[in-house]
Amino acid sequence: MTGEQIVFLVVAFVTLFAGLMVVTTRNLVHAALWLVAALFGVAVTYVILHANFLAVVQVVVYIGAIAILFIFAVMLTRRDMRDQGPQMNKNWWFGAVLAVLTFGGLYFLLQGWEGMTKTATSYPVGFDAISELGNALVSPAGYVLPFEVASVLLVAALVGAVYVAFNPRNGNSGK
Amino acid sequence: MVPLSWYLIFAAALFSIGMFGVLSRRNAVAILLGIELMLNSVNINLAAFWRYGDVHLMAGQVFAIIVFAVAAAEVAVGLALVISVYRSRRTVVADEIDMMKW
Amino acid sequence: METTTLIWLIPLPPLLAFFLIVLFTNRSKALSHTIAVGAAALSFIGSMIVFVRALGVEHLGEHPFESAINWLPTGDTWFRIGVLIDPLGAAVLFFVAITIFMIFLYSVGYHNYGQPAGDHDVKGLPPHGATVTDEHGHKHVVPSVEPMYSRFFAFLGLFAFGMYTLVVSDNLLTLFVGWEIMGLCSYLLIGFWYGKPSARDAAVKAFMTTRVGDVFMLLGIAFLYSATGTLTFREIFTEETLHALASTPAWFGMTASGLIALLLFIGTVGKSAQWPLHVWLPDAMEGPTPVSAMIHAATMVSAGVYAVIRMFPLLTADWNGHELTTTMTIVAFIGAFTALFAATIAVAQNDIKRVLAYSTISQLGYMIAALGIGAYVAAAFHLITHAFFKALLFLGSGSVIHGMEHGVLHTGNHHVDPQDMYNMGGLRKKMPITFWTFLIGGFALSGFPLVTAGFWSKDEILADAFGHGHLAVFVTLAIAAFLTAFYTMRQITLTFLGEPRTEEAKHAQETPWTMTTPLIVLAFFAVTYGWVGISEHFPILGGLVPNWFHDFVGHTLAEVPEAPEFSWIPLLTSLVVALGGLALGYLTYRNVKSVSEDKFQIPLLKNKYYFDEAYNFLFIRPAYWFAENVVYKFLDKGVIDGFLHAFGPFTQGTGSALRNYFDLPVINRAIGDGSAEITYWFGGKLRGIQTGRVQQYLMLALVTFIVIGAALYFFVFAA
Amino acid sequence: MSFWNDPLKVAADWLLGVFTAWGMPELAANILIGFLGVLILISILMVLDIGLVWVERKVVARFQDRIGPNRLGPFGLIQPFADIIKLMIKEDITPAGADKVVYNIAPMLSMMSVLILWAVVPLAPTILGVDLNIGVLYIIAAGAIGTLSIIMAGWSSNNKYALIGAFRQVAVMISFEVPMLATLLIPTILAGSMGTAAIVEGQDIWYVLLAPLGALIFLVAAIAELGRAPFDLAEGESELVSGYNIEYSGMKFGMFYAGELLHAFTFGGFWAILFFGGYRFFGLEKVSPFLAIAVLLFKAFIGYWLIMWVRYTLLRIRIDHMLAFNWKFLTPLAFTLIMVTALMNALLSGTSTWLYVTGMFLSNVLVAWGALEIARSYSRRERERIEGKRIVEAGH
Repeated sequence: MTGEQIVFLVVAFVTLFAGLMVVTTRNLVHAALWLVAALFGVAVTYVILHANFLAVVQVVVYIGAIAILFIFAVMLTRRDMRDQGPQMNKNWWFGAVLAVLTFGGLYFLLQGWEGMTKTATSYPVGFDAISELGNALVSPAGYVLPFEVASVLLVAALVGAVYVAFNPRNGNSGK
Repeated sequence: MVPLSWYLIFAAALFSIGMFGVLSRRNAVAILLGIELMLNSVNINLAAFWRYGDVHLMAGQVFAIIVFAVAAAEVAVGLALVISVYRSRRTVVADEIDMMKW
Repeated sequence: METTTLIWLIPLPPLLAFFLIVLFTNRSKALSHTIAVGAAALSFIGSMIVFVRALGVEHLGEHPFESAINWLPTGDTWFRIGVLIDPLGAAVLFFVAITIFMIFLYSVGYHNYGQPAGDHDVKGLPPHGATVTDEHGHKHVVPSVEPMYSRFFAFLGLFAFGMYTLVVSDNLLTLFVGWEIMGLCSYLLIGFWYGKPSARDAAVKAFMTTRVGDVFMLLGIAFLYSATGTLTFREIFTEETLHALASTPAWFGMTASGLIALLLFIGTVGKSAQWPLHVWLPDAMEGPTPVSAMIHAATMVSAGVYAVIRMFPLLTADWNGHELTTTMTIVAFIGAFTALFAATIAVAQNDIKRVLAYSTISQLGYMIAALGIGAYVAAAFHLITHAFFKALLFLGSGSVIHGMEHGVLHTGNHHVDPQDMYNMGGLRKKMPITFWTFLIGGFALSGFPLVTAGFWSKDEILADAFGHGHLAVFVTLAIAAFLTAFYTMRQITLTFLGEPRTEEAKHAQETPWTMTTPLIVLAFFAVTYGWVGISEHFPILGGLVPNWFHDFVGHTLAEVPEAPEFSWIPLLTSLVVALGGLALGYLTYRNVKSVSEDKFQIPLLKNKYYFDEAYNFLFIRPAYWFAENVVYKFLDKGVIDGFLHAFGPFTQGTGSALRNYFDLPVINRAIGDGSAEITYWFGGKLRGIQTGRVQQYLMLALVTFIVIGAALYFFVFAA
Repeated sequence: MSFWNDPLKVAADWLLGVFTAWGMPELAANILIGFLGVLILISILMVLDIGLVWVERKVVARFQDRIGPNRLGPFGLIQPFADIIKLMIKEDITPAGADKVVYNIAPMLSMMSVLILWAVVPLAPTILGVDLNIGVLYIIAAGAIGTLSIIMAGWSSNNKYALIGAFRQVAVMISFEVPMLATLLIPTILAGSMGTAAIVEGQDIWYVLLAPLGALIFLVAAIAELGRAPFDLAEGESELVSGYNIEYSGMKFGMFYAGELLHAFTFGGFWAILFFGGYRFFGLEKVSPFLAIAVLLFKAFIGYWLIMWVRYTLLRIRIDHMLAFNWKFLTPLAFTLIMVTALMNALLSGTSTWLYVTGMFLSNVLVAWGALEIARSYSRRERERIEGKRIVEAGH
């Protein structure tokens, strides 16, 4: 077992454990913080995969913005700061069964695939993945259209979110 | 070297965990947390396929980035909806938000 | 920046200005003209950079700036569009950029920017003036700002875009696109004061007349494309293609190349207002003066000639160098005839702008005639010098009119036509800058020897005609040149010299700097541009300055055309006709006080050989008759309406039967209500699973997905 | 290659020799050396941090027309050590009702978010932790962790002042991250790389000359990111007592405090690296790496001093003003500036240096002037609206 495998296993188990805590812990702020841990684990996975840019963007976008938004939302939607009542709905056991079934099904499907045991070729020395990625994102021969569509989606989401969450009763825009 | 299967199984497991969260949590915010886990597992797959295929083809990373954008949009709109619902209904329990059933 | 990139960018600023003004800034006059003039300046700077770079390239003819992109997939190849600047393109770009920029600048002053809004000005009519009260309580009438100021600049921007597109394009299709954009703008701009019926009619006339030419041109393009499979100039003008075209026979005893060239030339006849499609140009003077200058002097009509020069290799593909081909004969005839014909009309016109309009037609005829006899460098040279001095003359006449309008406002007598030359006189003292620049322009137009640009270009055409033995053309053109000098001097004498004939002329005033600056700049070029094309064989002066223009533009073609041997006859002819015409004009009109004393008010000339009336009788009246009697009364009222009237009752009967015996019982009861009841029943049974709980839906969806997926996997893929 | 030219390499080689001679496998030895390097860097930083306490106190005293610490040691130099000892022996309180784990992790994260920044600081041409090809994004990522630490601290303290302070601070930090990221892209565009080392190497002309406005926006965003005056409403003593760290005492508070000081200094350093040529100073860096470090530290101190100057001179700004300032002014300005910079860079590349520098500088000035004009006309309208309202009110 090489060092990389050990690192991967440690990261994977930490991430999965954090993921489990996200969906099971009673305290929602803790759940959000566990989510941060899980997302950080994923970021480390990206580093192992040599996708440095993705790793940093993962930290910036997910941890720096999305997780913080979650914590804000959790705090804004609780009248007092304690969690009461059950955190699982009454069908949770069925959800668990379905999740296990999904995992089993995916595992089963993957097993039959010949690309499964593939190992990566060594990472090319001096390969500048970031310039490649930048070019791919904005060159007409690459993915400029999906990229632009994604940016339009972001703007739409931004406007929509502001509109939906804006409370006209105590908003200060009433001129 | 880590074989591709490890990544795929890791992602599948994370996906299932996220799905369990989506299916079972009562709190709408927690459901969104589960969705984030599922999206992340997809991204792991995308990055892994990029690395294990031809690294000069950037489709995997490009789409991982687009998933980031979609996730950000989804969280923004989702949380705005949750807050908006909370404001009018004083609850964020998904089961109690069932006004529109009939 | 890459030169080719720059060329791609040149047409864009005016287009951008058009959209910006139309969409955003049309409420702000200052913003609109800033954007428009700024855009013109950007294009101007870009063009100058390209021009200077073009000068620095050795053998630009063989290695022009060109760049093309795939545009339209046509089966297994692409239709490519692109830009091309070769020596001809560079020279044309040079004068187009300067004149367009000057006209933009001039329009600011012409439309009275900075003046108050008029008292009762309405959109669609020229401004009437505004009453202001000064600090002493006196009321004055001053010029008022154009009510549709922004709109004018938007149109100008679109027009400039069309012209630049035409100049830089490397293929006939984008050239035609620019051509048609200009046609549209010409329509919009001539009809700019759409409140005036005459302007509306003129706009429609211009549009329809040029359309006749354009249809033929499009035919020519289609023929060319089907014959060669390409519209790119440099692909057409290869030896093989031209040879193939020249040796393919077509109809009327012409070769394919000749026929194509002829069809394309008809487009030019429309655009450059050659006989017999010349009738729209004088009427187009209904538009504001910058438009007249822009369309009818500097750019659009030049575009027609430019297109013929571009297509020159095609025109001469089957020419052996001596005997003119059918097409060339037609071209030469139309050109020479138009030159003479329009010049005679110009002699009898009293409207300052109309004289210039006919003069333009005449000068364009010069160029066309030169092309017809194969002297394309001379044609290009005259095209450019003419653009400079004619733009100068038009802008000068606009300045005169503007000054006269000032006088009209002063006296308040609105019955005085500020464009009638017999209302002017003695303006040289009131408007010195306008006078001197107009004088320069007029002398250049007349071909005043040695100093003016017009002399050199005109002389070259005459020399070519004489040197190659086309005596008929030579004589016609010489007479036309004489008439040109004559009516030019008539115009100058009537307008500027002598004493003021009316009260209004006494109160005319010099125009603002935005109008005079372009005049001065253009006057500079009207004089100096001729010096770049002095023939080496010219006595004394020849060789002092290298004949740069001939070298530069001549290299557009593979084989540089030979300049004709020097001969005294054409030189003396042009000296005599120019000076003689000028002198005669001055002497004849020196003491003319009113219209009645004018000896050349011959009805035939005054009424432009009755061409408008003839066309009216030949085409317009029959068209009206056909529309009224055949289409309206017979087809519409009789056939179509009769059919409809019969059809109505029949349909009604069928419909009512269908309704009573089919629709109500079968469709409504059985199918309509029945399906609703079934759906309702099912809905009642199924509403139980509709809990409104998202997660239960999701679970159900997943269960379904897993079941179907598993079933598919095991029974379909695995089996 | 001598110790004076490339000290890091020489030391590492020497240590590797020693360790392998002890019978250690090479991989383990390399990892150990890496850890040692990090340890040494952090130790030096912590010592520097202690010095910063003294600097800060001295400088604030000067700004407030006092003398500052002057009893312990020459110029009061021993004073910070006394402070540290005091913090260490203080009782370490964890409030009842606090979320213990989160409460204890928060200060560590806060300190960590600052320290990991130094991994990408190019101290000298040869001395650089990691030459990440995404260096400038890494700065933002580290800032994200800082944000997290603050909200963790504020929430886990179970104190409403702390929570409100944390909310404010986090709102400010994630807002000002946007213009900061935008201005970070300007050196990226100019250098053609996101790596900090490449950005320093690219600065034959200091980028502050090419993008003065970018440097200014970066400084403003950095101060907001730090939560220092005039953007220190998260601690606003008069309203919130002390903000998110109100419940912390002893060394945990010390970590927040030290983290903040070091953060300010670090941003001074990044300002120098991104816009003032980093360790470069007329070829001095080529003489010796130690001189290069000295140059960088000197520049960082200038940036730090500027941040202090601002802090002790300006008044606190209200939160909504501040967010409005960010979203309505700074962010659009930063984005405009990126576009203008990219455009000018593309247009002017390949022209002479003088033209390039002048063009870039003038375009920046033009953008700044335009922005100020827009802001001025907006504020004039606003003022007229309010004054008009007052007049109407007075009429009644």
